[in-house]
Amino acid sequence: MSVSEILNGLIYGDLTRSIEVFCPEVLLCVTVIVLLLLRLFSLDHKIPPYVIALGGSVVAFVAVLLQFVFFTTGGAETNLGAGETLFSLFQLTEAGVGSPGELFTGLLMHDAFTLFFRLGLTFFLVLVVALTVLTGIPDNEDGPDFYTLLIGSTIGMMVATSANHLLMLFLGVEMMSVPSYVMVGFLKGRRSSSEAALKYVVYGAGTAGIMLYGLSLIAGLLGTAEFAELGPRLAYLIDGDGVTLSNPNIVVTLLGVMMVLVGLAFKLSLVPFHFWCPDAFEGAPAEIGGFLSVASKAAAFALLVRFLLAMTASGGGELESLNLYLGLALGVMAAVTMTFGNLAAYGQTNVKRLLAYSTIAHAGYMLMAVSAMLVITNAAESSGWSAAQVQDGAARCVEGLMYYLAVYLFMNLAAFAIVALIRNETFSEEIEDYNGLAHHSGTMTVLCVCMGVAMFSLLGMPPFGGFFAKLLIFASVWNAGSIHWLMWALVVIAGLNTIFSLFYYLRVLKAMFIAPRPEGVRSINMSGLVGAYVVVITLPILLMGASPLQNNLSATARYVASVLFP
Amino acid sequence: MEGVGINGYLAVGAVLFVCGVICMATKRNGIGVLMGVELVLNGANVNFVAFSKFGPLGLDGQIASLFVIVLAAAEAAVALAIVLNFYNNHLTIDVDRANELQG
Amino acid sequence: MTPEAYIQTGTTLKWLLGIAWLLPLVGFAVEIFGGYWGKRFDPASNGKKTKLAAYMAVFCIGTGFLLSLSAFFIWKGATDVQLVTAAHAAEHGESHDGDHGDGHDHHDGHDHDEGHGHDAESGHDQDESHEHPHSNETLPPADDVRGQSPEEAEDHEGHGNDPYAAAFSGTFYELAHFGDLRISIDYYIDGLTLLMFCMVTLIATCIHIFAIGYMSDELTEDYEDHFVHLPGGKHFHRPGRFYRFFAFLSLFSFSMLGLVLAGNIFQVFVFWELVGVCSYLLIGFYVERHSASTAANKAFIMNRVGDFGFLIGLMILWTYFGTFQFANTDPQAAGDLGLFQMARDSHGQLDVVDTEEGKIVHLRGSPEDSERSIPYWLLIAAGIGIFGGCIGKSAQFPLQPWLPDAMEGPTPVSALVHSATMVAAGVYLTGRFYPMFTPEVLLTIAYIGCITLFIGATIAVVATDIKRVLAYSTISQLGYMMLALGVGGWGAGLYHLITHAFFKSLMFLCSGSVIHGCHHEQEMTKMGGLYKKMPITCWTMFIGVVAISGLAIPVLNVGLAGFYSKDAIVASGLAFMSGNATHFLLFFVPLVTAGITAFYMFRLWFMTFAGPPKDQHVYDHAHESPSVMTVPLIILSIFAIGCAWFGVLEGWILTSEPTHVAAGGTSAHHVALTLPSHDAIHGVHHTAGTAALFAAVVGAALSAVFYWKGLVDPAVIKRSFSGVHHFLVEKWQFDNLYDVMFVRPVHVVARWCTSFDKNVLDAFLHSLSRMTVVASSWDRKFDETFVDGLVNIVGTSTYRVGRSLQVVQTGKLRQYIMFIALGVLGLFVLLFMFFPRT
Amino acid sequence: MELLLFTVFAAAACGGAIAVVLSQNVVRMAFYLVISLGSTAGLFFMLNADFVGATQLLIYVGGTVVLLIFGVMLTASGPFLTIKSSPGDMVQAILVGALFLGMVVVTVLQVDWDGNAAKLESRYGVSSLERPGYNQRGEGHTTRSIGAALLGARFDKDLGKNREQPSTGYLLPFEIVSVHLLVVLIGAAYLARAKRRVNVPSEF
Repeated sequence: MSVSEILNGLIYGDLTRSIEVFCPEVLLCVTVIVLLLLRLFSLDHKIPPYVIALGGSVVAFVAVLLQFVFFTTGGAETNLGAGETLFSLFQLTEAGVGSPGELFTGLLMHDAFTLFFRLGLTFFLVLVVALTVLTGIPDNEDGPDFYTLLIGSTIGMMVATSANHLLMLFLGVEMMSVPSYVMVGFLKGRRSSSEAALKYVVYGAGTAGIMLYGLSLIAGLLGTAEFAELGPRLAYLIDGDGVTLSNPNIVVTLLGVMMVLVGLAFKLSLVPFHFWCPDAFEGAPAEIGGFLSVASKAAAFALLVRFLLAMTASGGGELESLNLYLGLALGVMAAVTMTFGNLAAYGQTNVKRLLAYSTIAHAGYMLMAVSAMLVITNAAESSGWSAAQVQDGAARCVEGLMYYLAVYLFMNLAAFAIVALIRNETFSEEIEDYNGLAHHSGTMTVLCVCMGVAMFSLLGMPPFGGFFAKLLIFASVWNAGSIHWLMWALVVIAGLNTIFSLFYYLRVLKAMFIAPRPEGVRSINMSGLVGAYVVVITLPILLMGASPLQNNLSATARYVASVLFP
Repeated sequence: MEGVGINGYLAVGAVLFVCGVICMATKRNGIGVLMGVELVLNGANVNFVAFSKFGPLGLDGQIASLFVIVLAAAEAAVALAIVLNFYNNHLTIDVDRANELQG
Repeated sequence: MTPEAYIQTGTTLKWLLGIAWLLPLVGFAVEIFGGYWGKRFDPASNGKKTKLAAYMAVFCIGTGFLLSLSAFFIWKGATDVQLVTAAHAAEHGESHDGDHGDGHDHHDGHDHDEGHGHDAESGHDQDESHEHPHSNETLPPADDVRGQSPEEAEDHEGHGNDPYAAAFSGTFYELAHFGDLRISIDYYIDGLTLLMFCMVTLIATCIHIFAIGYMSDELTEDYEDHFVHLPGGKHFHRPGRFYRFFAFLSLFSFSMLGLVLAGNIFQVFVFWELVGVCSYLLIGFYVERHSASTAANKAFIMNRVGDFGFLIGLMILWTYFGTFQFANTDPQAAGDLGLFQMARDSHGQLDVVDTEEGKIVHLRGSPEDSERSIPYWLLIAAGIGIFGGCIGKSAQFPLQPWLPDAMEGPTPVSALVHSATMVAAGVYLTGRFYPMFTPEVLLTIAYIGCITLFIGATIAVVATDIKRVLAYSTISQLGYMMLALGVGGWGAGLYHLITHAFFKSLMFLCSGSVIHGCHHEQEMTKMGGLYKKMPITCWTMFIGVVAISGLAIPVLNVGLAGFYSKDAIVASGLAFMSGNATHFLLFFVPLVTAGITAFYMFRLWFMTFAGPPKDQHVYDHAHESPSVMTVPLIILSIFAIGCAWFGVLEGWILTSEPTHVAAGGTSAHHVALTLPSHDAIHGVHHTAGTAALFAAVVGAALSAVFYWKGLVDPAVIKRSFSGVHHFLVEKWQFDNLYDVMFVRPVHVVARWCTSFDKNVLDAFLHSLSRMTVVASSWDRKFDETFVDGLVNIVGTSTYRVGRSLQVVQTGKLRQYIMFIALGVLGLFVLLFMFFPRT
Repeated sequence: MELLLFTVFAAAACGGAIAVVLSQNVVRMAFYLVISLGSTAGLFFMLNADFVGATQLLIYVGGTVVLLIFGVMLTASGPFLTIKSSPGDMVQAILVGALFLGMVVVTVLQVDWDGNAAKLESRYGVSSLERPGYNQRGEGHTTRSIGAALLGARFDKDLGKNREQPSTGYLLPFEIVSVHLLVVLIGAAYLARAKRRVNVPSEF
């Protein structure tokens, strides 16, 4: 290639397409800058910062939504009257958004998997911004700072979910972590908040360092940092030597992968890398807890899936036992994580801390899907699964994970949002102060009922979305059991855990609904808007049990499978 | 050119890395902990640059280390701000005093 | 019936039952809102709340009953079913040319294909399919799959595991597709469904009406709960929960009807859980009472244990069958077979093949993948898994202890949920899912039922709480039903389900009336002589007691409802025993228990109503209940008397019987088993009936001797068999057993887990630091002996030990970081240990 | 000569790092850190990574460490200058550290890196740094290539090669890191500054 060829290819080919796809992130960056400019010119007293933040995130959400619609329908969306206009407004083209593939010369990946996560993240951003408007956690003065951090972190997550390069993996993790350290310490005048931030930042920095070292080993061993190259090169490198510990290349790969997993396990708060989680959640405002527990976990899961598949997808049978053992290791980790999370949640008196342990447990459930996925991709030769079965089984795992995350988004956000809203009224997050809240009339009752729905869904009760999510994951893991019995054991452990988790969720509900209202507590009146918001984020939990959304998810998962598991 | 092979550099990187981890785990002074972070990242950076010369990683390794330096700076800035905030609230820099949240 | 008529009938039934099903849900919603906000709109009621909620609930469920009844008649008219009782079938089987329509309303005179070689089968053949020309045209794929000539296929249209015209299935609303898995709200309507609908709605209506009276003291803003003692000798005060009660009751009705109407096993599971939740809420209705909330938890947890088996069954079914639907009868969707149709062929036989990997069962399916199969042992596992759910729900051994505790709920709840409907749902599901059960599973069911019925009856003999006696009796009777299903008496089991529902709910309501009349006194030892005070209750109760005891006029063989159904069960047991001599217990235990049943039921009646009053205080305050409570008693007692007369009920039930049951059969897969055919059962019917009647009479007579005439003092017997008595009073030690087996280990594990961090991790660090401190202080000691002398050293070193320990314990953040390093190391070591080395 | 230089720099880098760990005085720690990081920069120069080495000196030694020293100055009032870790902790940490180091070193040094590199290069092409042509050492070493790569063009890899897709350029991280820095600095500034107004806002 000549210089002009290179430059032409970059500017007219790659860059045009990339920016078209990257548009939502760019819009979010613009929102950040507008927020800061506003304060620079002292306009923030006239226009509240949340207006800008809300507007920017809604526009970004719409942009991703259009991309999603365009992508899934191939641009043939004509039912929506304004569809074509909107498509042309965002200049979506078949060659750009319409076709999956790499962006920015291979740094990012654009496909349905990524789009799904970006869609979820931007939607979640909108919901969180709306929540902060209702709870008023950043006042007008701190608004630009807060929303800058929130949006900055979201940009990082979106980059992370589309990462297709080891450097972008690290960059994405850093970009989503560092602003969240500040957000955890956002109530800067409070001791617990600053302590939580300190623990979070030191822990995060430590794991980031270890992850980076692992990345350097992998990149150095394989001589590349592109995801697409990792698996084939590894397979080429061990070429016939077999995946055993007598091969130093395998040992160093394992060390590298494990170190990267440490970094991701930190984000996912998997045992034994969960220590920060309860402390940080207790010290942070509940809104931030909700944001971190959902968004950063979703992004980290997307990264985990991508990274592991990149490491282990060889195209041949070389890396199968690597897959199997990594899958089993993750399975054990999942079992330990959910058991620990559920058991440790028992003795908690603080609702946020309880929910923190609950998120640890849920990370364990979701990790099961990843583990089963790895085990299944191993299956082709050793256990007589046909290629189609492998693809289908792995797709079910991914589908389960995606569905779980979609439901988890709403149920966890609902739980944290209600904690935050109640805190605004009662100034407490202790369970005992929740006694008899349901006996207040009006909005508070609505809040309590919604909390009930969220908790039952977290618990996995049948009519709610949480049940279907669990069912999908359990079924896919069960499916993997015919390859290795450990997966069956995993389902059993997960089932037992579901029973364990019954009690501590019900404890909160018991306080709310059954315990009598203490004497002399003033009646609480909240605005109807609060109730409406909570109902809006609770309704999807119910809908997730019965909506055509699953079809879309199925199709996405199937598509992802066809790309990720050829 | 017979001199130093890649292993020497990797050993230096490993020492820096482990010293960083130990530093983070032992220092009671918050700033000392942050210094540990810098050492850890630096150890990884030595690896990247060494691989860039001796392996097929090429320029990508060097560029990765550049980004790491920048990200480390950003992280250090935030961490320092948090440590100072901790100092303002607790009037000490001793991380052992961060023991109110537990259980 | 033409295809058009079929579709039309199906649609009519669907909407009738659908509305009957959804009405209580509407009622629930309205009542919930009415409960929270209703009182604001009624200022004139000076502290008393209105009974509006109750009327609403009664209206909903009553309308449901009328709708179900009309649906039943529409179904009967449209499908033109041929009623054949077991007796007639057998007659037919013997004579080979009986006109099996005689004596019944639908004598259609069809040709019954006598010479076909399936005599007993054709005897109960619903045979309406003969006039369905559409079956050939609209179901061609199904015919292909059957691989038989069209005539033959047509012959077997009318069976429970084939699309047949007496059943209607379809979809209300499709919820979602998860990959292959289709989750939808289906319906499956056949004779059994309709009978269950009528039974449930009728009983529920009666109980709703009864509850208006029973729960009337909840109609206040300030209800004092005498069973909750607060410190300071006061009682607990709370607002009355009249609305909440009826809301829960409506929700329960909705869930129960949904369970019955469900067209796929997954939907059954969902409603299964919903009735479980309702049961939980209703048992814990007096939540402030410690016993009530504990009982609710116990019920819930024990049910979850069973449901886990259910879930495993579901997963197996989904994996191998790819569908949850029971059976597909929709002519337009032919080819999409349901579970039953896939598992069994048109003769109702499993296609078991021996292969190298063990036995497998070939499944029928769409023609292009006719190779589908399921390992035989997995089919057994699925069956036992599903039955596990039934064990939990129907309080079968070993999960029975929750049901007596569930009596903590208000009595109407016990009558509706914990005797007539919800607990019977397990039996219903076992019956509904019958085609999927292999003989091994059936044997399990039979033995579980056998053990249960004996345990329940023996404990009931010593129980003194009136409701608990009834609860144990319920357990025992449910055991009867399970036993009947297990030994191949499909009709007998479900027959008993219906009759039992009537007389057991009747007796519960009577006991409720007694309790209400005696101001919440439940101990029978404090009652006696109440027949003067509450005559209606007394005599309706007597009807119930006679019905459950199975007494009858010996020669005429005319008795109350329980007589017929229990006879049928004992006959099934006898017939089964004659085929499988090793399983003789399955006949003798129920026979003996029939006597025990009569004994404890009459004991209950005598202790409560007959004899002199034992507690004058209670007696003085006792009064007959208002008519809103006695009228339901009378209605139910009419059904308890007559619902089984003329064999009509049994005939209707048998219209839904799966094909393979009637002919009986022998199987020798893992256990060799001969299931009795209809004529085999009928052949021993008379013997068994006589024996059972004899047992019952003996039991009743003994009871009269003990408790009425007082000829023998029960206390003497109690003393002389104190060991046995204690064992029975302690409910066969089940609670203690579970305590030792599960509760305590869980406590131990939980304690261990919570203290893991403290005792293991910290101890590890302690010892580590102690070691190092010892080393360093030794070094220092060596150094300082030269400088300062020994005295100083002791002080400083102890100080240092304490200080470094303290540092280890408080250094949380640094410990965290240390755990990262340790975690990486540990994971690496683990990988090294488990990864293949060569 | 190279060996000598390497020995000096490596010893300084490792010794500095170890000294950071062992030192109890935070000011001295900062000094040792500068030595360690500076020597690392020297190692980078020896690895022909002149631009990275310069960046290391400018940003790391000149920026980050100065930032840390500011932190030391702001907090190091008397008693906090030396907060000693207990010997028990140190021994324990050194034990764990030795294990960790052993794990990493044994794993990493076992690998036949040169053999791997040769194997990979035989299939995926020669490392660009060693390739004669555009990017010879005489031509300002790596700076020009890095500059182009940060704008997305990989002349060092693509020039004269027949590729369908351009090789990975780093335009996106280059730009997005700027956004990241902006966000992070806003956050740091937020934490560091005092509240401007007195009226107690909704802390809860």
